[in-house]
Amino acid sequence: MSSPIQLQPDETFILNVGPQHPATHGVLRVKMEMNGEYIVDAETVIGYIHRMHEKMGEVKTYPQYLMNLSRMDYLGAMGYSHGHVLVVEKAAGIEVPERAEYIRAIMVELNRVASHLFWFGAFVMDLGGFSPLMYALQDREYILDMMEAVTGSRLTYCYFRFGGLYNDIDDDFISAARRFIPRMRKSLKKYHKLVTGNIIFHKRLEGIAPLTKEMCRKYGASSAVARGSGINFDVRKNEPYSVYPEFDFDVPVYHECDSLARYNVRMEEMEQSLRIIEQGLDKLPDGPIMPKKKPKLIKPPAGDYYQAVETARGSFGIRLVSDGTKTPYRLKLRSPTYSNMHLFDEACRGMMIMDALAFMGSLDLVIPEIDR
Amino acid sequence: MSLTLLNVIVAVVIAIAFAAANAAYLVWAERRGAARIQRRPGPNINGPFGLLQPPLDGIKLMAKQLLIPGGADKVLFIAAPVLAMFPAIMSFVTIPFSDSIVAKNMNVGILMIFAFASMGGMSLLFAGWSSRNKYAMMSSVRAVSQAVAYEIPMLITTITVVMIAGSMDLMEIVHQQSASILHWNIFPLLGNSHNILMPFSFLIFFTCTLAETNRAPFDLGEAESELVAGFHTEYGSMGFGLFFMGEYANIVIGSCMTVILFLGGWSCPFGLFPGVWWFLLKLYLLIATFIWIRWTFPRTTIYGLLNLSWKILIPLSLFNLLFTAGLIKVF
Amino acid sequence: MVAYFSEIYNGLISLFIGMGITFKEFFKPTVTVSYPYETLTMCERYRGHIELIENEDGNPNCIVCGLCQRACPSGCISLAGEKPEGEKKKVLTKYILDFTRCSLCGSCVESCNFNAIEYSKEYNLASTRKEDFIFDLLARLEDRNK
Amino acid sequence: MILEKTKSGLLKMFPEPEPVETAVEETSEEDEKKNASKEPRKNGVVERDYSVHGYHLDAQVSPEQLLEAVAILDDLEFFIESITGVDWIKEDQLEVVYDFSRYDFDTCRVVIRTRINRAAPVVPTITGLYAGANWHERETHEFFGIKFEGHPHLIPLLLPEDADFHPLLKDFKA
Repeated sequence: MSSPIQLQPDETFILNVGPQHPATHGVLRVKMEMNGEYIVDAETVIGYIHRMHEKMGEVKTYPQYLMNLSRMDYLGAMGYSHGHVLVVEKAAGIEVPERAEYIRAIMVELNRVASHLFWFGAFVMDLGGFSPLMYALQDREYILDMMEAVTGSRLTYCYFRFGGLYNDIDDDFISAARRFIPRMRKSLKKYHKLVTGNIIFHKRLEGIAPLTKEMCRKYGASSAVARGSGINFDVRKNEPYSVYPEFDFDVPVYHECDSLARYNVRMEEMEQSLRIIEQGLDKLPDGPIMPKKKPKLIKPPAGDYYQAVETARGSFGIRLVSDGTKTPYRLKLRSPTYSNMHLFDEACRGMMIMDALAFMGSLDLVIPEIDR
Repeated sequence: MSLTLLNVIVAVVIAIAFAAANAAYLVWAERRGAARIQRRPGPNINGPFGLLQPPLDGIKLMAKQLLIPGGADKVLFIAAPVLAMFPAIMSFVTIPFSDSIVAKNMNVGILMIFAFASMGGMSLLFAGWSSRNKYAMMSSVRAVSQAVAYEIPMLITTITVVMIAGSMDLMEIVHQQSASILHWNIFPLLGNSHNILMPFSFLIFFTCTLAETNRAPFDLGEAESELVAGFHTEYGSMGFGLFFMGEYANIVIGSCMTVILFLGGWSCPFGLFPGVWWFLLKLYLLIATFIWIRWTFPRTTIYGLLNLSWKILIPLSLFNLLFTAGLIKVF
Repeated sequence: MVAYFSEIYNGLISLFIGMGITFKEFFKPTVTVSYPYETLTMCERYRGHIELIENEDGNPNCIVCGLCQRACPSGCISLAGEKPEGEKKKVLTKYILDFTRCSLCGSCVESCNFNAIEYSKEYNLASTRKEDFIFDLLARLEDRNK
Repeated sequence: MILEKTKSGLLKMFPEPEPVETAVEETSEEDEKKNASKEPRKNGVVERDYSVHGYHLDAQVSPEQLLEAVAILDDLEFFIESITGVDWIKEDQLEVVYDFSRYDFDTCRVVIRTRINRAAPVVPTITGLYAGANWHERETHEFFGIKFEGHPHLIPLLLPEDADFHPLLKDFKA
């Protein structure tokens, strides 16, 4: 809904949404210039939990930095670790055994489902429905239990190693994952009935916050934000890495460009992730999980290396500039939500505050990941 | 004269006690119900089934200091929660729970209840304005526009029932429905009106009750994910407690009205036990539906809410009114 | 006109479907664990803070090589050892874990070649004082042996 | 192919015969070592081995040519991935690195670099072309002290608003 009202210069007031506000999911602050319920202008202020991960990367050795990546995004930590290990393996020329690659893909996809489940719950809670969050958390808990049994932690996994994995998965995990897939499919049906079909939900999201393709391109949006605007962009397909070319999955693309499209993309992504997990479990080869020969000290040759991966929140890029020593010379983390969030300022102009906050929910924000 | 006055005072005291007890235990029921829907246990530590939770919460709220934000309008700030509670209690006075249990039956009972219900919006406006908080202000503006928008279809639907009954006396309305279950106003065929649209009027009235009492999915005044806590953002201690009680008391009033107007009041389908129990049973079933709805649906938008009222409920209820008037004229 | 009414009709149906789902959930058993009254056992690979492993004599396995100290990204391990007269190996005299800075990454356990440290299963860690999280692992080992 | 198109577009910016490597660069360890020890690279366009470096085109331009280069990418519908800096303290230079990529399946990652003196780190802003560069430039500004000329709102983004230090410079001591 755009504002049809012509404003006088002194008719607005500043509404400070955040840093502590129920809709911002963390310490994010948006200074909104409001005219009644309409937003005239907005300025996002970030950096409240900035931890300077990039500087830490310059002072820590490669293995010591492993655990930092999972601290970036507490909901989809595996995807970020994946990007990190891939870029270092690429730079240092470390071979990864096939089994390890498959397990990585399974873990990343499980984590993606967990992350999207939490997003789904939190998003519906933003819109005022509380129960779906609880149902989503029940399913997510199942994934976390499963992953905890393998990795030893529930959120900030430090599971991937250069060349392989920290430890192998066992039969318990495989059978639990196999049980999980039909269970999750059933739950998804329930969510569609309870939430997607709901008329109130539809009315709140349909046509809200249209993002054009051009705008996505100018801001470098990725993930469901781009795919909801009709851009068929998924790093797993566009620049296949790891074992993703082995899997048969679709990239959901919606052309409506509104918040409902973004919602639909993520809901469908969960189904696609389940497909990947299923295939991964079927194809899982035997073998070692760490390469036979692996350099004791990782010293990638000088040069710069870039690796993009598709995390739960979008295209995460990591640029490694090495000078041949045991610490990186420069490590740039390109976080997807940073670009997605940047859209908000421009896109929310003229919206009502309810719609703007629903739009913010559809961006799937994880603040530590923006602030790094 | 003095006897009547005494009657009214006793009635008011009972009403306050009833409202407070209801508010306290409806909170408990809501928390337990929500928990069951979400597959949690809910409050279950204090007392059997957590039944001591509401009084303990009450003690906690009363023991807290009432903070008044700097720059707030003190008089209005303190008046607002009282105003939220007061009309609800006054409305109880005229509600007949059974043939004999009524504090003061009036032949314009409906009018009085609606007059008091309109005051609810004022308390929200006071609270939002006096808090000196932008969120509270926005919330109160929303709440008032909502109250205005939903009073209209609610009144039109009520007029439909009044036309059928030919009286504004709540007792009289119930008496006309008491012949059998099929004479309840919600059922079209045998009822007093033969009006096939009556189930829809019931739905309209029920929706309006939800909106008038600021309940989900129409809780735009509170809208915790957008406006923090809406009009009571700045309230703590018993100020907040009174708003809370007022909200639940309003729910009870709204449900009482629905029961009386559409569900035959205390008239009993089978006559197993006295009428008042039937009344309470119907009342609490309706309130359970309120809770059930709240924990199922997301919130509407403010324009969605106003569209629903002005584009759907008001035309439909107006049509219903004309239709009913026509039927009464014909038969 | 038809669209108007069909929208109302479909909307109402969707609302009733949603209510049906929550109604069904209402009668399902609860899934939560009421924590202080019942607890779950931690899984085998659970990564708590580290503890020293003892050998058969009750002495720590640690030979004070200092690999864990160097592997730690946050520098939260400090250890010291001395070589008693006439012994070949160093003996651990101090092993302090500053848990306030530990991020439970497990680098120390992985770097250890002598099976000297392991993860504990402790998760009930809460205190109002910072000093409570500076663990003297050697003292903890002795406490366990008591 | 978009790769050739982009490359020829970018090459047009260097009219005089620059030492442009046309073949895909062979990267062996010695080569890299040589590169590292060599003088800073001259401006020009280099095609990189995607499987080694993760990007296809590497263009180093002077700050004056930056807007032109970015405009070429904008015309070809690239999206902006990120902007960052690298502090080459030994060469007394700062490098600003712009990453671009594409939404379609014609994958082509382009890196544009520009080198500036550490003493006077000023480059033109590209916010006029890519609105999304706004935050990236602010971030680079606060981390490296690089000034983006013409930027509409160059205040610290992630650091506190009164931060006057640049933590990613190599001579920064906390």
